[in-house]
This record gives sequence, structure tokens and C-alpha cells, in this order.
Amino acid sequence: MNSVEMKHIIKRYPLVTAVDDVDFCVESGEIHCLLGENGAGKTTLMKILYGMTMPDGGSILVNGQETDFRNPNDAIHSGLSMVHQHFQLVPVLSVAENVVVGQEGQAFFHFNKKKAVQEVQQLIERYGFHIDATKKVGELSVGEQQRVEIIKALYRKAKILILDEPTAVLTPQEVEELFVVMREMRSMGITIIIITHKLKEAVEISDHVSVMRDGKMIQSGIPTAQCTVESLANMMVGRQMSLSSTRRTKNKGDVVAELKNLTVVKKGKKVVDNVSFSIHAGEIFGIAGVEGNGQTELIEALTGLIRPESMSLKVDGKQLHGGANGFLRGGVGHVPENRNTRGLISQMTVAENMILGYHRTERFSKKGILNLGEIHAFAKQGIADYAIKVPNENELVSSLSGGNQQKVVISRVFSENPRFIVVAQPTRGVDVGAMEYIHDVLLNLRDAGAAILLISADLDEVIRLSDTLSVIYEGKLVSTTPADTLTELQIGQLMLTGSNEEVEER
Amino acid sequence: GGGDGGTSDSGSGTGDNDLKIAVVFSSSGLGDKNMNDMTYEAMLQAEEELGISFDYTVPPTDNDIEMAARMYVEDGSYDCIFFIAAATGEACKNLAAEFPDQKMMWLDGDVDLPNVCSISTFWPEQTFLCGVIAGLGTLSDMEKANDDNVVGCILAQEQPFLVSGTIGFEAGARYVNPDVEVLHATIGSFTDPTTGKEIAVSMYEKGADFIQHIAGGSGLGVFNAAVEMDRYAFGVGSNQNDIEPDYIVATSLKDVKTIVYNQVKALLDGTWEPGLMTIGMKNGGTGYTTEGSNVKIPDEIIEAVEEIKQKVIDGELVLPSTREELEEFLANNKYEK
Amino acid sequence: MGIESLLLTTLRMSIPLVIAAMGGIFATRSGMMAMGLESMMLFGAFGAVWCSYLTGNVFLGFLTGVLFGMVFGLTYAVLTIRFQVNQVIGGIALNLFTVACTTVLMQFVWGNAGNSPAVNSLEGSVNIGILAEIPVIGPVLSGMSINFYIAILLIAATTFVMFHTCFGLRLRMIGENPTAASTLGIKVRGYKYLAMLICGALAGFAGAYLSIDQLNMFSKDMIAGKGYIVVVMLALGKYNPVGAALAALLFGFSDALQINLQQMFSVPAQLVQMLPYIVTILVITFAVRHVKGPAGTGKLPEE
Amino acid sequence: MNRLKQLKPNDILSSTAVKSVISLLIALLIGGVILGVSGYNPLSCYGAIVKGSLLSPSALINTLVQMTPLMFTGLAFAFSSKSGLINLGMEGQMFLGGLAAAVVGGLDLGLPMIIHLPLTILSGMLAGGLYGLLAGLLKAKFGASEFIVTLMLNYVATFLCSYLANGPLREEGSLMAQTKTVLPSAQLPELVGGKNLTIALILGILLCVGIHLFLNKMALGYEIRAVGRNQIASETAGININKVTLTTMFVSGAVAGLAGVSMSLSGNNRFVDGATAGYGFNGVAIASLASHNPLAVILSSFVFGALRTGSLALSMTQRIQPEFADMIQALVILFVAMPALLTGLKIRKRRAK
Ligand SMILES: Nc1ncnc2c1ncn2[C@@H]1O[C@H](COP(=O)(O)OP(=O)(O)OP(=O)(O)O)[C@@H](O)[C@H]1O
Ligand SMILES: Nc1ncnc2c1ncn2[C@@H]1O[C@H](COP(=O)(O)OP(=O)(O)OP(=O)(O)O)[C@@H](O)[C@H]1O
Ligand SMILES: [Mg+2]
Ligand SMILES: [Mg+2]
Repeated sequence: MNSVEMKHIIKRYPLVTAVDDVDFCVESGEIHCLLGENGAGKTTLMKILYGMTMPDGGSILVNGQETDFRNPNDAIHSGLSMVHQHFQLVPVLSVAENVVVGQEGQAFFHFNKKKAVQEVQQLIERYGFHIDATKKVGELSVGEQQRVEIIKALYRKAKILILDEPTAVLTPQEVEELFVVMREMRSMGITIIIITHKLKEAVEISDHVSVMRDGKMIQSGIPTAQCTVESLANMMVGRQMSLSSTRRTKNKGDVVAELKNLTVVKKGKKVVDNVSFSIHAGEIFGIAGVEGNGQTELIEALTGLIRPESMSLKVDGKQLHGGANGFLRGGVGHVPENRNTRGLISQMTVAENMILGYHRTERFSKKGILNLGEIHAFAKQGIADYAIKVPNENELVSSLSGGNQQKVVISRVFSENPRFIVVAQPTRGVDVGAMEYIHDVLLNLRDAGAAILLISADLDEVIRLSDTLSVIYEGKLVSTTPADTLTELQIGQLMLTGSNEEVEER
Repeated sequence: GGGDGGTSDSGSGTGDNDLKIAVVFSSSGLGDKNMNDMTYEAMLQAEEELGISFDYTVPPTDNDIEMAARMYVEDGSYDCIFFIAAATGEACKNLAAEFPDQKMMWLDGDVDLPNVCSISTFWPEQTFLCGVIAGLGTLSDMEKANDDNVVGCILAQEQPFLVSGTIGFEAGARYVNPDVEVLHATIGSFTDPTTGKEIAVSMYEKGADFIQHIAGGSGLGVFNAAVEMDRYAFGVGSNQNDIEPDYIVATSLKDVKTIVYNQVKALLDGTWEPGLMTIGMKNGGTGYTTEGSNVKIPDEIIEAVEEIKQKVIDGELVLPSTREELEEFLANNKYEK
Repeated sequence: MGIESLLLTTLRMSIPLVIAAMGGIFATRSGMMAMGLESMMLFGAFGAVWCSYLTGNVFLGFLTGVLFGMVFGLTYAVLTIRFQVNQVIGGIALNLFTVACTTVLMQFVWGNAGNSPAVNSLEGSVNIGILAEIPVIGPVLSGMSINFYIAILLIAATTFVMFHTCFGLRLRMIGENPTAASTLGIKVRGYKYLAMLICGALAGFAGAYLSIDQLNMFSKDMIAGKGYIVVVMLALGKYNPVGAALAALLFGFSDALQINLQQMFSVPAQLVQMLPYIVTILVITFAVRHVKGPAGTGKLPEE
Repeated sequence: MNRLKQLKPNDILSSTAVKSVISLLIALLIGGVILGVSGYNPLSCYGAIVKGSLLSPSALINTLVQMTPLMFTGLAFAFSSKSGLINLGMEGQMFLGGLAAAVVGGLDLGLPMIIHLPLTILSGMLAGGLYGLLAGLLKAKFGASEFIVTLMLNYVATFLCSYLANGPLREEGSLMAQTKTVLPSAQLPELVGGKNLTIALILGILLCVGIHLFLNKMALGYEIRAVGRNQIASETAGININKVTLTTMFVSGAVAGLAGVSMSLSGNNRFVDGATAGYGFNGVAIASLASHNPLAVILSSFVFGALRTGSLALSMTQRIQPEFADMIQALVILFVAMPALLTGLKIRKRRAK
């Protein structure tokens, strides 16, 4: 039987048709992977299924029953649950509260906090997550927050679970743990729909795959057994792609960025502990690590956003001073790890976002007056170069799909040819085609002589791009080696424990 | 007083003669328990009894007064335009100069223009006699009076006119009782009776047994405090004694109603004349009234008040309106029984 | 000045602020700015007097005050939730409307646009013997209007509902992230309406306190900005019931102090009258700092 | 063109201008019902409002006079909103601006108009601006919410100006709390004789256009808008948040101060205590009616000016409680500020089968 049957679904926005006459079926008790380029309409389709967005046409059957969801509440009652691309959590409330709210009892009765904590903690233990149910969600790492979202669905005894890009923010280990949980849920009869851009994962976890492009369903429910990463990539992008090629640097130049003695103290704890490194022209210096080991603070210090306890950063021999502005002018480019808060102003247009931070450069403004012609020409160019899916440069960034938003940030920073670029999670939520393109640009920038610091939770990405690879653990760089020195397993061990000796001992 | 009930009288009046008057109130509007309300009553009475017709407007802020008045002047159909309260005076002066043929009346101002009848009232004369009652009363054996030699005066907002009223009250009290302590406080609003009450309560707690308010709607809180603390208060403007007849001793009266009514009558009779007029105790325009109050004032106090009133009317006592004048007044005038 | 009388004045001036602030807590915690408080208080004050005038029953008067407050709480909610009027603008416009509307109604009911006649009001006070024994504050704590004790109960009740019931938890979640709440199937709009009804009820109660407990009449615009002061007190108290109550007490205290200082020194009254406002600015600048309302203030769940 | 042809009825309904007009009409309709229930004739009331505010040259001029200060406070609020700051202190800034202008304008320095007038205007702007800056400073340095600080500063400014106008700065011998008149060399030139319509109107319109251009064409204006929409991203982009906060609060305060200036240097040519109360809060409504667009502020302040003038004209000949006009104004603010009026009235679209 089919858990979900969506027929002839249509959703129009003023300038785009996000979902265009789509049929989508999911068998009961399977893991079904929904693939597609950025902006293909995956999230929209799932929001329609979950009752969050009203379709302009079509019908939906859940467990063979015709539905007419008006809001998520209706969907929840039919056993659906959705983990969103943007987490729906309240940072100031505890894990337990975030999980139980809505199901915690009668509205006007006492809220039994103890019982809630107990139940949630049990559920956490049962699935082997290591989270303290009494902790405030704001204090958790992104990976942990992801797990809280899944706990929410489990707590509600969901029969159909929708996961929208759950792995984009997870480390490989965390992804593995998630997959274990997903398989267990499948064995319990839960149907799972997962959206991902990582084709390896799709092949590994799913039973069937569907592929969307431009709002249309182009491949519906093909058995995963018949697919390979390459064939999926071809289906999605519609052309041949080389996914594993890598080019190491050929001409490493002089030192461009030299960091000495960076220490950041937060709440009395050294979150970055005396870190030093130098990056040469034409070098990508990759840092791998489990999220929450000081990466965020390292990035913030290197881009002038926080004042560390101690630091000396020279770019091209010049000591950098001042706040973010001073660092930016000193030649530090920055692709922030969180595009929603740090990277973009979603209520401004694409063109306006394309110059953010560079609006004072001679190219975009003279004597304080913006050069609007140049700005629009530049934005048009960026949209064309990075294949950003948007009708024109005057659209608000908020109407773009997640991956396309990321492309706006990338195109802005890379177009400025900075000497030293701090790149964090550059391809988070980006489709394979775009990822390939972004990687190409990064490598080209490197070849043109930029020094690049790459911080990513995606181990594949770090291994593929880095000329020098370092692992951060509890605020320290525990290993810095030329590329291809360590195996993936060793790197993983370093990320988790801070040393790789145990591996050899065992 | 108050606005019109609404159902009657849309359009310009119902008069059975041709006299048509426009009234420009100050922005505190109707319900102010003061000149606006009293004028409105007078106009309704004139409409009823004399058969004239009138229109009125309440400008939303003092800044809109001139525009409102100008609309009336430019309309050209009004025999006279009444400007009520000091705040409207600037507009009156400007327009009178610009339109010399338009008759105007300004209540509570002093301007000498050929087409304006300007009626000034002297605030200190209005409150002086209640001050005298308070000064003598606080030492008397009146039922709710205490042993402390303290009285109080509460103001809505610092405005020169109103402040001179508090000076008049203090002058009256200290003239007959040099040692009396006169407490002063300002509420900060004409529409905040609860704060008015708190201030009154705190004054009563400090030993005051008589409080004069000059605070429009906020003054209602003062009466409330008097009831609660079982002490005395004075009304202001039109006779307020019947609001709390057991606690309000008297009202510092300003008989605006009669003044305005007489103006209308004069216009109708053709005896209206421009010029400066001063309303005071002399012509019965200001003073005090105990009518409607149940409070028994000892006869000797009433006698003293009447005696002092005569002195003011005779010009023997010239009342102060600023703090400096007050000290000078007290130094030069000694009351003897 | 007597400490005791100063404290008494402080308490009396704080009671309406505290009661209204508890209403404001429900509003702000559910993501609704309490800008409409002034109008709910004013309409409540009017309703209480009107009913007391018609029936002569003070208890019914309070009940009507609460109901009238709820009417405007609901109106504010409909305007800002259903019709998405900006909350600041909705509040300001509603206040303008209420001042005008109550004045017109006064004219219709009593033929007087300035004030109502005196009506039956809450008389007498509650004496609590044990409390009276406590030195200095004893006489202050005992012998207050019953509403003083109700206000204290309200602080406790608000704290309990907000932080120890399922309703409170859901409300706080809605205030922080309405989309998250809605994805969990919580009927965000319904809860917001409910919160505004509670807010209106308490604001109406505060208004009734002003008109038929503290006074015995209604007069034009008699709330005189207290509703806006409460909005500020909420922030000062970091949107916690106890904090907001303390802030209201502080404001009431500086206002009481100001009243007394005016009578003691012959400095220009206006300079002394600034005191409560300057104290508020100093506290928000140096003592509280960086207050942030709930993160989802003014937001509705995404479509 | 092609796009025009595709416009569906819903698109037309959702165009801002049409929406505003429809909202206005609904507000007037409800106001009419209230008037009718109260026993007045709504048509003759509205007739008087329209006639008194628009239908004669003198009525139109009155509307423009009323509009002038409203335009400044509306612009001040719209501008501060662009950077995400809520400046509710326009009332106080306006008082101080008006008082400062009255004082400087009253100084007999023997200056010619060409120097004295600009100096006077600048002094008013400076006073309002510095008062706004005070709130900005407390925000930037101590994180004090500008919303609360400005609200409280209103009271402080009101008391301060009242003290000054009653005391040290009071015109000698005057029985009103007001300063002496400003010298002719500091009075704003009138556009029409004897009507109090001054060049402040032109100044205001130019300022609206100027601020619109500033926000959209200047780098600093861009920064202000960026900070208003996402402070963290702006900070990441090297924008100095404190600088933006201070600039915005200063400029917003200075513009609000101009509202006071325009009143002190026209009409009675002096500062009168309390005479301008309420204009500041009106600015909030005007800005919202204009969706915080500086150019639209011109139009929305005109609408409000007309409403004020019309209400005044209405109360002059119809014996009607002035509060009815206030109620209609409040209704207009509410309905015009209703972005979801039309969608809210529609029943939610059912899913097409
Ligand atoms: N609220 C909206 N208003 C206008 N357009 C929208 C809106 N939401 C989505 N879109 C558009 O609909 C299309 C589909 O978006 P959707 O978010 O479903 O893409 P997606 O497949 O999830 O992409 P990604 O992989 O980048 O998350 C995009 O072109 C997007 O710009
Ligand atoms: N209500 C209105 N009345 C008149 N003109 C308007 C109105 N609304 C918008 N406009 C016009 O639309 C154009 C776009 O306005 P503008 O770019 O300032 O708005 P915006 O996109 O909201 O700006 P921002 O991004 O700063 O918020 C302006 O040139 C203006 O003339
Ligand atoms: Mg998506
Ligand atoms: Mg005595």
C-alpha cells in the first residue's frame, strides 16, 4: 500500500510555478529519497503534504484516505511529522519543553516538567542520542538540535516522517548515527521521506528515489538498487558530471595569512586555545572537526567579529586591526557558516545582497553615492555565472530556495578576489551541480593565488579540496598535515577524540 | 455642562432672530468644569431665552485655534466671535487687527482694540476669599478641622494664570493666619483624578484640612480624597458645592455664565461696546459661594470674609499675582480682627 | 514626610500598574505588544462606572469593567492578528478611539462630556491583624483595599500559569517562534486571542480599580497614559510577572516621592515631576540593559 | 503591455494605492454608521469635511498648513524605522526643536534674514537631533531600548519645556506660558499672505525627496536599511551598527525638531507651551500609512492634514461633539494600516478539486 499519494499537485507563486502538476507516491514503511536541484520545488511539495502550504490544485491521499489538510495540526493528526530545513525550535526553552509542547497535557492543567523530562530523556537514550533533556536548546550544537527535531517526531509517534535536508549540517559520524536511527524507524514500520543533496547518502539509505527538476517530477519512485551516484547526478542535472576529480595546488606561493596565538575565552572556557597557522598563496587550508569545537569562534576572530583574548593576524605582512570592517578592507573575504543570520539580508533584493560589505568599494559607490547601474550589472552577471534561480535581481532573497541563497553569498565574496578567504560550509544545502561549480571556483581562486581557509562539516569536501588538512578538537588544532597523508578513518578518529593513536593501537 | 446630545440642532442654530455668534473654545474642550463649560451653558440659555443662534468649535490643539477662528471670520455670517480662555487670545489679537469690521469678544484677556471687547478676570480675586476661609478655618473648631496649621492648594498644570490663582489662595490664608503653612503641588494633567487624589491624600496626611484645587477634571480626585480622609475642599469655577456637599466648603466662583450671557444680551440690544472690562469682586464676577454646601462655617469666619471682601472691593487691598508680590502684600497688609 | 504614608501612596499608585502589567505579561509573552493596554483600561474604567451607575452594585461594576476590557482586548487581537495591523499603530489608534468613544458615551449616558456622577464604589478595606503587627510596613500591609491583596494573588497566579502550566508553555513558545508552535499543531491564533482576552480582562480590572475603587466616578481620559507606562514597566521587568510588579512598584515609589518632594521644596514642579521618568531611563540604561521581548513578537506563523 | 493584460481582479485589488483608497472608504463607511446611529446625517458631515478641507482655495491652504508639521514627524518616524529603530520620542524632540528655534529666533543679533533664519532652523534641528542622539547613545553604549527611552524622554522634554516656557524663557509680562515672538528676520517666509502657510511646506517636501534619495542612492542609506533588516548580517559585512544607530537617531530627531521649528516660526511666531501636543504620535500613524516610504509620507501627511482641517470645519457648523471627528480619524488610521483587509475578509481559498 502507499503511505502517501500526491496527484497533480500545482503551486504557483507570482513569478514562478514552484510545483507543476506533480505526482508523488511513497510506499508504506520505506525510506524514500526526494532529489532535485536547488529551487526544484522539493521543500514546497513537502510543505504542501504537511499542510503548511495550500496547493493551487491536486489531491493528496494519506494511507489511502483523501485528505484536505488546512494546517500542520491536521497533518499531525494523520500521523505526519516534518523536520524542517530551517529548524523550528525555541532556543530559550529546554529540550524537553521543545519536544513535548502541544502534547504535554490539557492546556489549563499543571505542566509536569519532571514527567516530560523523564519521557524525553528515555526516548533520547532509546535512540542512543547523547543530549541532556533539561538543557536549553540554544546551548546545543546544530547536530544536537537536529536530533531534537527527530525526537519531536518520535515523541509524536509519527507514522510518516519528512526530513528536509537533515544531513546538510551533520558530520559524517552524525550522519551515520542518523541513518542507524532511520533504519530502526523503518523497521518499526515508519515511512520516511528524506530530501538531500548528498547522492552518496541517497544511495546508501533509501529504498526508492524520486527526482524533481524545475517544479516537475522527472523520475518517480525508481528503486535505489538500480541507481549509482553518477546516474542520479545525471538525472538531476541533465548532464555528465565528474564528482570525484580533485586538483591539488601546483604553485604554492609566499605566506599570505599568518595567524599567531589565537585564544578565545567564552564563559571562562578557552574555546579556541592558542591556535597558530600560516596559509600560503595558492593554498587551501582545510579544517575538519565536529561542530562546536571552536570553529565558530575561530571564524569570528579571523573576520574581526569578536575580540579574542590574544591574536595576531597578518595578511600579506600587514597586521589587521579594527572590527569586521577593518578585516574586510585588509583583504579578508568571508563566507559565513550561517547564511540566514550572518550571510544575507533576506528582506532585501538579490542585487542589494550581492554588494553587502563591498558597497563602499570604489566599484559600487563614489563619494558615498551608490553606482546603481554598476550594481545591477554586477548582480545580473552573478546570477548568470552561478545559475542562481531567480526571475531578476530585484527579487527579495527570502523568495529564493535555500541553495540559491547560498549561491548569492558565494558569488558576492568570490567576485571580490580577496587575498585571504575564510570559507565556512560553502556548499551547505547546495545541489550537486552547484557544488561542483562552487568547488571549481574555489580551486580557480586558489590557482589565481588566493589563500583559502576552508571550514566544513562535510568531510568529503574538506578532503577533496584541501592542500593542507588540519583537525580541530576542543579549540586546538590537533593535527596539521599535507593532503592525502591521513586516511578518512584517521581523520574521523581525530575529529572525535583529538588523537589518532588509539586507532593504531587497536 | 457638556456637549449637545446630538439629535437636535444640526446646522446653524435655531434662532428666531438674526443674531449669530461663533464660539471658539480652548483645546481643553467641553467637560473642563471651567470656562468652556460655563460659556456653553450661557450660550444654550441665550439660545433658549433670547432666541439667538450659535456655532462652536473645539480646536484639537491650541495651535489650531487661529485656523478655526479664521474659518469663522472668513465665513462672514457671524455677528460676533467669542474667544474663550487665555489660550485663544493670540488668535483673537491677530484676527482683530486683520479684520477690523468683525466684532469679537475675548474672555480672560486684556487687549485694547477697537473691535474687541476684552474681559479680563483676575484669578487671585477668585481664590482669595476661599484662602481666607481656609486660613481661619484651620484654626477653628470646625468639625473636620484639625490642630495642625496647614492648608493646601493643588494645580493641574503650571500655567501663569492658574499659578496666580494659587498665589491668591495663599495670600488669603496667610493674610488672616500668618503662621499657616500652605502646601503646593502640581498634578501634571487636567484629566488625571487618581493622581489628583493621591496628592490630596498626601496633603491631608501632612495635616492639611482645607484644600483648594485648580485642576479641572483632575480636581474631582481631590473631592474624593476629602471624603475618604474626612476633611474639607474648595471647588473652583462654577459652583461645585453640590458634588460633595458635606465636604466642599465653598467654591472659588467665577461667574462666566452671567458674563457671557450679558455679552449676548448686549449684542442683541445693540448696547455692546468694545473695550477693556475687568470682572472681579466689585461687579460680582468673582468671589466665593457656599450655596449648596452643607458645611457649617462659623459665623465669625463669614463675617471676617465679608469684611475682607469689602476691603478688596474698596481697593483697600490690592491682591498679588506673583510670589514676589505676595511677600510684599503680606508685609504691607496686616489683618486684625 | 512620613515613611508610612509614602509607602501607602506608593502601593496605591502601583496597584493598577501591577494588575495591568499582569495582563501585559500574557500579551507580550504570546508575542503581542501591549500597546493597546491604555484603551482596555479606559474602557474597563468606563464600563465599571456605567454598571455601578445602573445597578448600584460595585461587584457587578467590576465584572463589567473586566468584560469591557476583554472587548477591547479582543478588538486589538482581531485587528493585529486577523487584519495584521501593526501592533504599535493599532494600539495608538485604538487608544485615540477609546478616549473619543468614552467621551461620546458619557455625553449620551450622563449628558456630560467631562465626568460621570459619583457612583457606588468599593468602600472600606481589609484588615489583616497579623500583618498589622509587623513594624513599619505592618500598618501599610494591613488595611489596604481588597484589590491590593488581589493584585498580589495575581502576581502569583500569573507566575504559575506562565511557567507551570501547559497553557503557559505553549504561550511562551508561540511568543518565541509562532511557526515552530504551528508546526507542532498548536493553534497559534487561538492562543493569541485567548491571551489577549486575559490581558483585556486584567487591564479592564485595573481600569475598574481606578474608577470605582480609588475613585467613585469616570472622567474623561482618566487613565492619563498609565497604559503606556505599563508597557515600559513590562520591559523593565524583563517580561516576568515578579519583575514587572517590582518595576511598577519602583515607578509608583518615584511618583509618590515626587508628589511629596513637590510639597516640601519650592523648586519648580515640572523639574520634580520628571523624577519617575528619569528613574526609569536610568534603570533601563544601567540596571536592566539589553532587554529583549520574545523573539517572535509581532509575527504570525509562516504560511 | 503583456503583463497588464494578465492582471487579474485580485492583482488590482492588491495594488497598494487601490488598497489604501478602499480602506479609507471602509473606515468612512463605519464612521458614517456611527454618525448615523448617533443621530447625525453622515452625508452632510462628510460633505462638510470634504468642503472644509479641499473644495476651496482657502480650505486647501488650511490643509497644507496642517500637513506641514505632520509631514516632518511622519518622515522622522519613517526614517528611524528604516534602520529598525522605533523613535517614539518625536513629541519631545519636536518640543525642544520648537523651543530652541523660538529662543534663537528671538535673539536680536542684528543679523540679516539670510543668516538668521537658517541659523534659527538649524538650532531647532540641532536641539531635536541631539535629543534623539541621547536615546541613540544610550542604545549604542548601554543597550537601552530606544523604544522605552524615547517614550520616557517625551515626558522629560515636555516637563522641561513647560518649565522653561513658564519660567526663565517666558515672555515678560505675558500671562501665557510662551516665549516672546521671534524677530521678523527669523520668521519663515509665507507662501500665501496671512495664512501661516510657509516655505516649511516646500522644505518638508524637499526633505522627503532628499531622504528617499539618501536611503536608496547613498551608501550610508543602504547601510541604514541593511541594519534595519538584519543587524547581524550587517555587522558581518563590516557595517558599524553604532554609527548607524547614532546617525539615524540624530537625523530622525532633527527632522522631528523641524516640525517644532515650522510651528514656532510661523503663525504666532513663538513657542507656546503644550500647543503642539499630539503631533508626534500622529507621525507614527502617518509613517505607517505611507508604509515607511519617505515619498509616500508626503501623500499620507496630506490625507491627515485634510482630515484634521475637515474635522475642524465639520465641528464649526454642525453642532457635533468634536470627539466624533477623533473617532473617524482613529478608524481611518486603523483601516488604512490594515494590510490584510481584503484577504482577511475573504474566506480562505479552498483547495481546488
Ligand atoms: N514564498 C515564496 N514566494 C515566492 N517564491 C517562492 C516562495 N517559496 C518558494 N518559492 C520559489 O519556489 C521554487 C521552489 O522552492 P523550494 O524551496 O521548494 O525549492 P527546493 O527544491 O526546496 O530547493 P533547495 O534545494 O534549494 O532547498 C523556488 O524557485 C523558489 O524561489
Ligand atoms: N504609497 C506610495 N505613494 C507614492 N509612491 C510610492 C508609494 N509606494 C511606493 N511608491 C514609489 O515606489 C518606489 C519604490 O519605493 P522604495 O524603493 O522606497 O520602496 P521599498 O522597496 O519599500 O524601499 P525599501 O527597500 O527602502 O523599503 C518609489 O520610487 C516610490 O515613488
Ligand atoms: Mg528546500
Ligand atoms: Mg488645622
